[in-house]
Amino acid sequence: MSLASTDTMKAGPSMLARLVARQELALLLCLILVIAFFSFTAENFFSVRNITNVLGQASLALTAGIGCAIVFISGEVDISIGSLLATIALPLIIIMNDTNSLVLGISGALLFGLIIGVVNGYLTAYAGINSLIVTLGTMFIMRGGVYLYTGQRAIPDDAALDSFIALSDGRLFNVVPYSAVIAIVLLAVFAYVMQHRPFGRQIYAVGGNPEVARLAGYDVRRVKFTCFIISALLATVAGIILAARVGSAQHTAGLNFEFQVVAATVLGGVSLAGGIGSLTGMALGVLILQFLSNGLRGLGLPTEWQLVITGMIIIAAVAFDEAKRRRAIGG
Amino acid sequence: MNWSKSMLFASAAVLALSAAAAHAENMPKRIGYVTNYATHEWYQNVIKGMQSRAKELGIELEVQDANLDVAKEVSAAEDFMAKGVDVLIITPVNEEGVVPLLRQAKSNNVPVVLEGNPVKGMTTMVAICDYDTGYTAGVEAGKYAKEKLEGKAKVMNVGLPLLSATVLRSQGFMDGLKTIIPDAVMVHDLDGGGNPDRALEVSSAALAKNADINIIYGINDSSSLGGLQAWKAAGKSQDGLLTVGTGGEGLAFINAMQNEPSYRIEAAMFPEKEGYTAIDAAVKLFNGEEVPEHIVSPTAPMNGDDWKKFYDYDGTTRKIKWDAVNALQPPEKCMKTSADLKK
Amino acid sequence: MSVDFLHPGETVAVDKSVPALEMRGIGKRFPGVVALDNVDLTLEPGKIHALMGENGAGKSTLIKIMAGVYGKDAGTISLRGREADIKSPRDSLKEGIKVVFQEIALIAEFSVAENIFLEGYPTGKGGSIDWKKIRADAAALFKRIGFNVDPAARTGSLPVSQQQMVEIARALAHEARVVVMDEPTSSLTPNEVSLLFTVIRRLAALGIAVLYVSHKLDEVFEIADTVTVLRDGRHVSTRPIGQHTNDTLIQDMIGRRIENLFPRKRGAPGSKVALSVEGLSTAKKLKDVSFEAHAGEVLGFFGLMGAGRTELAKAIVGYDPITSGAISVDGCRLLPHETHTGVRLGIGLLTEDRKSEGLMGELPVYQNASLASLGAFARMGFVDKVSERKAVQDYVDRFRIRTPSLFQQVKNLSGGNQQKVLISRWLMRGLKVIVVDEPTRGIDVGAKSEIFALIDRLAGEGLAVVMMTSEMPELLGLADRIAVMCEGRLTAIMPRDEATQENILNAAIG
Amino acid sequence: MDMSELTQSSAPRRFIGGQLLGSSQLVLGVILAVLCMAISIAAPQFYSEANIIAILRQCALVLIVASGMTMLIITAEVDLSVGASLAFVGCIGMAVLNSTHSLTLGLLAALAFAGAVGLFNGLVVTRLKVNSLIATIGTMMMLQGGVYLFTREAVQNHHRLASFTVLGAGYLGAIPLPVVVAALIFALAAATLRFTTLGRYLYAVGANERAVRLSGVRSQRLKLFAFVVTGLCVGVAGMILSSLMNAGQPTAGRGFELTVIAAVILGGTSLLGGRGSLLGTLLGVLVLKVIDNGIIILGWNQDLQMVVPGIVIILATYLDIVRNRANVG
Repeated sequence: MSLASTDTMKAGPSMLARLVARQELALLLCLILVIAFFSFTAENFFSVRNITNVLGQASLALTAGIGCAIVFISGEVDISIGSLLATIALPLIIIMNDTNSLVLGISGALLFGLIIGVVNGYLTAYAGINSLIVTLGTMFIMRGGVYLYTGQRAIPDDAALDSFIALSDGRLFNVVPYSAVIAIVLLAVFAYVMQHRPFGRQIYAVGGNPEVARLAGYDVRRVKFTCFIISALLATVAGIILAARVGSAQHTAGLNFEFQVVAATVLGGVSLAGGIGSLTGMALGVLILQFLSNGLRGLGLPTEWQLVITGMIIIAAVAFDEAKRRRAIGG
Repeated sequence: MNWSKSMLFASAAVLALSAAAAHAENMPKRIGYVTNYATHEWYQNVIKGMQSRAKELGIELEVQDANLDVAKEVSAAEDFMAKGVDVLIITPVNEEGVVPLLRQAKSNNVPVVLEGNPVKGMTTMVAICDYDTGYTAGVEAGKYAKEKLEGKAKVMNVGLPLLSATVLRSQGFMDGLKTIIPDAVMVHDLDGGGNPDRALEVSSAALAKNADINIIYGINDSSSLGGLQAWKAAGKSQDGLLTVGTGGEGLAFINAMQNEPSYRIEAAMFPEKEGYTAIDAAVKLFNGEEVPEHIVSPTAPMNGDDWKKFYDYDGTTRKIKWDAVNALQPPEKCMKTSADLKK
Repeated sequence: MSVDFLHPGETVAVDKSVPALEMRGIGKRFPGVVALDNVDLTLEPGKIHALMGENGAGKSTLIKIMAGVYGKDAGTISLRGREADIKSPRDSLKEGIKVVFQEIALIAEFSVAENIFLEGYPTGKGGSIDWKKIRADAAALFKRIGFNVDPAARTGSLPVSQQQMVEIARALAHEARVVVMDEPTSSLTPNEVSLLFTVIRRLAALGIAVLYVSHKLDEVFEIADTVTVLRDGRHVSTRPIGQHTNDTLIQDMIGRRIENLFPRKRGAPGSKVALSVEGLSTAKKLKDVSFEAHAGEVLGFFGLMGAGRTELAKAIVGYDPITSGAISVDGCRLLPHETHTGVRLGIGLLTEDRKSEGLMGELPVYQNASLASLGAFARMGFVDKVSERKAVQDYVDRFRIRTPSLFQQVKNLSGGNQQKVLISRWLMRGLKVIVVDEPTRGIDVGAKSEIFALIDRLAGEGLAVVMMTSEMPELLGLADRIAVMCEGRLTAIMPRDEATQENILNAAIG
Repeated sequence: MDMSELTQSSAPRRFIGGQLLGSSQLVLGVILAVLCMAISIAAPQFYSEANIIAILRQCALVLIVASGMTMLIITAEVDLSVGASLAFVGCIGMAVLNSTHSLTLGLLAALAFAGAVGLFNGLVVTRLKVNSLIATIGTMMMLQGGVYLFTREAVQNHHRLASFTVLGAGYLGAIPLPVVVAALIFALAAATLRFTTLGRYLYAVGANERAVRLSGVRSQRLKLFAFVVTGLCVGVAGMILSSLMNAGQPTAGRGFELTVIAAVILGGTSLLGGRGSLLGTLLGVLVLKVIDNGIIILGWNQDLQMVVPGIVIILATYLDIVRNRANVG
């Protein structure tokens, strides 16, 4: 290891980074094990085609997971992202159908996402309502609202713009799906922000100890408020990708999506208590679960077994992590 | 644009060539089926029908479950294509969500058979006629009401607005009913979620509001049974009540027809047959044969003990009597489809 | 104008004629209470000003107004002759006021270096955080003030005393004109205290105004130039330290004289062994600790920060797991090693961390007091609330616990009264051995003597009291025998009359 | 000064009378009354005997599970697996009934299974220290998968036991049996929380687990107890549901956990533990179910059944916060 890299290692989030790095190493090992296992057992698993497919499939949870992890790190939760996926698809598809413009459609979706983020953030940070309750409420409201508006019908993407279709079918260099590229770029940007921008560190501080953060001159409420907006906007991006993948605005889009993302995020070592975890960990958590379900499908295992195994792995992984943490403190 | 067009031409050419080279008895090695909701009895029996037909023809059938999630459906189909199946059969979670899938399948040269719901740009679909199914059951219900219910028909529809298929069933039922009893009314149009506990819950409230309901129609067996259970829970006698179910999905309706005095009519849809037909359609597509856009799978209203004509039931499992079901003549064309619904 | 501890070479121009901070007529009400009433305070640049008063006197309210945590209801705050509007901690920091609170205000998961720069990250090109500079500057700062800790260490992994030092160092990393320290020595070792005093004197020499808040008279006499005393939210006196004696200060603080802080009313301890600990070791800290405590005795444990007193306290009551050794209460072994066995045998812990290990803040006083003895008030599993409340009322009267009613949420009581509630909890249960860990932490002088009297009474009633403390006067004033710990080992046990400050400290250093 | 600081506080509210009408319950009571009045003005059938009984029966299932869940949330834990468990319990109960033809054995099997699920959750949370939200999401997935491994189809009623039908559809006098059962469980749970040492310990463990442990009380057992009780409540509810539906439905219970938790939270029980009451939960259940029922009675779009509770939950919590602030300031 070069001197420079040890330097940044130590000077940066330092011990935390090192600790998390170890956690990430364990997750990476886990991921490799999963991939290795299915490469031997499941047909066609270890192929460029399949692996890039999985990356495309994972792009949704990866993108939304960034926001989920950031909100977790700030010490709050957001379980409205699943319903949000369905909500923002409406302006997206409707505007595109009306105007034949991808830019306008995406702008409309982002505006909707922004409004939802502002509502969640305001109610949590400024009105002081527990974020689980707020987002549980907005989850119901949005889902019900989508059903009301659509009359429980999906709205087809009649515009079928090439640029929008490319989001689903297109691949960079004909290999990596664009959706995965978007997720990876966003991941890199936000990982950088969380580790190397003052704002990112403020989020960690606010989640780690809000009172201390306030004394250090941070506007705790504004930081949390902003986190909800980030989360909603990222979920909006995930919603756009999903709408492209299913070529329509689906009223049922994202049902139970929040559970998947929360599970992957916690699996990735992001603590519900706030202040602990990294986006890299979250990404590894998402990939582990995604490759797992892909592999289990590849083995031809029925849904019920997939559910049972995923459930067991989530409990086991978190229990293992907890045991490790306690041993670290105890030793 | 040009590029994709030329790809289309190329793939069409390849298809045409392979079709020309193939003999009619060519069998696909492997068929992948992405179902909507594998844990539901309806799809369980669709899968059973597919499996028995695939076994007959020596085809390997793999099944994946979207578990009511379109995103998962797309993923599962992608997995199948990566695996290299010869034909895909898909039950769309809903009509609009699989458009990109059909696009992808086309660019991968994998023929697709849809089961249940039509999709823009599809080649072929195997499905029952939902409206007709409801309609014929409605006619039977009208006859029953005229004879046993003093010609009155106040209907509680335990519906599911989520899907156009189920909306069509309810419409068909009312229209069929009105051919016999013109002043039949739908007193309540409920969203029972297609599952029994929700159906039970919403029906309780509706029954409490309107005591004059005398016909319960359910868009599937869970819905009709949920409605009936709400009736029973309210402490009412089943005299003067008619319950009509749809689907004949599993064992529940047989049980109900044996034990519940009001459960007299079942609009059977023979899921096994639908699966059977889907495999046949897949083989035809694989061989490049002409197939109609809508291959109709037969349905039939069953009164009282009619179900014994089509099923063997030993108390724990049912077995379809293929001869009887295969003898049913499906209509060429549906009276109404989801396309009419959108108008 | 600004003073930057990082670059001490620069000369600092401070106008000594203008007060660094001037508070005039400060008033603050909380619902139904006047916390501060017309309080004045003037801090001169380059001077060390002590602020004293009992808990509830209004010291922390005053500091919090200065820090922008609370808004004020009346009065003005001027900095260097200019009136300032401080509405949030951010405003206060901008004005160059650095407050080191008593409770650790650091992010446990961050590195020490990052915590130093929490209030403003140095950024490099494009606004990225300059981690290299953070580490280098932190290291340089620590070196300059003679504080030996790894800037890359995770803050939460450091002992409390070092965290306290990190916090003090943080106040120096940015431009500060006023530095406020609230009880900074409460968890420091003697070495660290002298290090701290050196730092404070240097701050003053640089022209910074220092406000030093403390209960400890000796410290104040050692370091302060001027002392302001508050009582009941009012200003009592501001005098140069030279005009004060111990007695005058105490008199100002509590409005009366305390004859004797440590009234001893109990007789000589018995010879019956109430608690015996043999070869106790834990994974974390303790190594082969053995001792006995007798009924009616106060056995004092002294040790520097990190010596393992709290660990020992938690291990002998069954709270923390042990790796080897045996604990017996009245000859019965503590098996299994759990608190419920411990309490059944008659040993309990009065924790040093009231908030997170003792109090149920949201719940009323009576429920807090009866927690350990609910079983005694139960009939067929139902709580006999009448007799429960009667019993609690009895303790409230006896211990003069100041609470408006038994239904008051315990978080609203003062520290001393909270401590009395927790002592009541154990007395209602009836113990043979009580382990008290830092019994007077966060408790003011007046209440302290009451707690000491209570401890004396406990021993007088035949309990064995094992007292963990870092306060030498407490140790010498209360204990019958004194045990000293160093790095998890027991290094000495001596009778009170053989103990001197010197041989105790020698044993504590090991 | 100490004294004056303290006298202003909320002390009187802790008296029994005050407790009854304390805090969020008052807000909820008003909301409930307004709802009932508004709906009955628009649709007089709302007050028909049949409808009131229908509402009560719907409330019964939720209230049974919410009684346990209130205890659990008071200890600062939560259980998301109750919906999935509800479906599984019904299937197992029905299967055992079919093979043994004994209502007692069927009930016992259902309770044993549901209790075991609660025990498993409790052990994972207390021993393995897994956050209960995550642990029970895991259990939820395992149960959802597991029920289909157990049965692929609804378990039909082959035993035809009349007593089984009575469980869901029977009456005691004019009151449906499920309502009687719910009332009993509610009363038992409320009395436990209010009057017993156990109840006091449950609050205490939610308020400060370490303090409870240091006081010689086995805090982990208390949490375990709350998990098992919640499980057992699911067992009772599951059997009633399967009786009502006359089948063990593996698809039942979707979203049930959210309804239950929403009702408990709406009732003013704090997710942070140590605070809450069963009376609040009862009001929470009633409000949610009256909304559900009212929307059908009024013939409104049923999609509002999601929107309105969402708004009510946020609004009620917000009003509670505002009221608290007003009390303090």
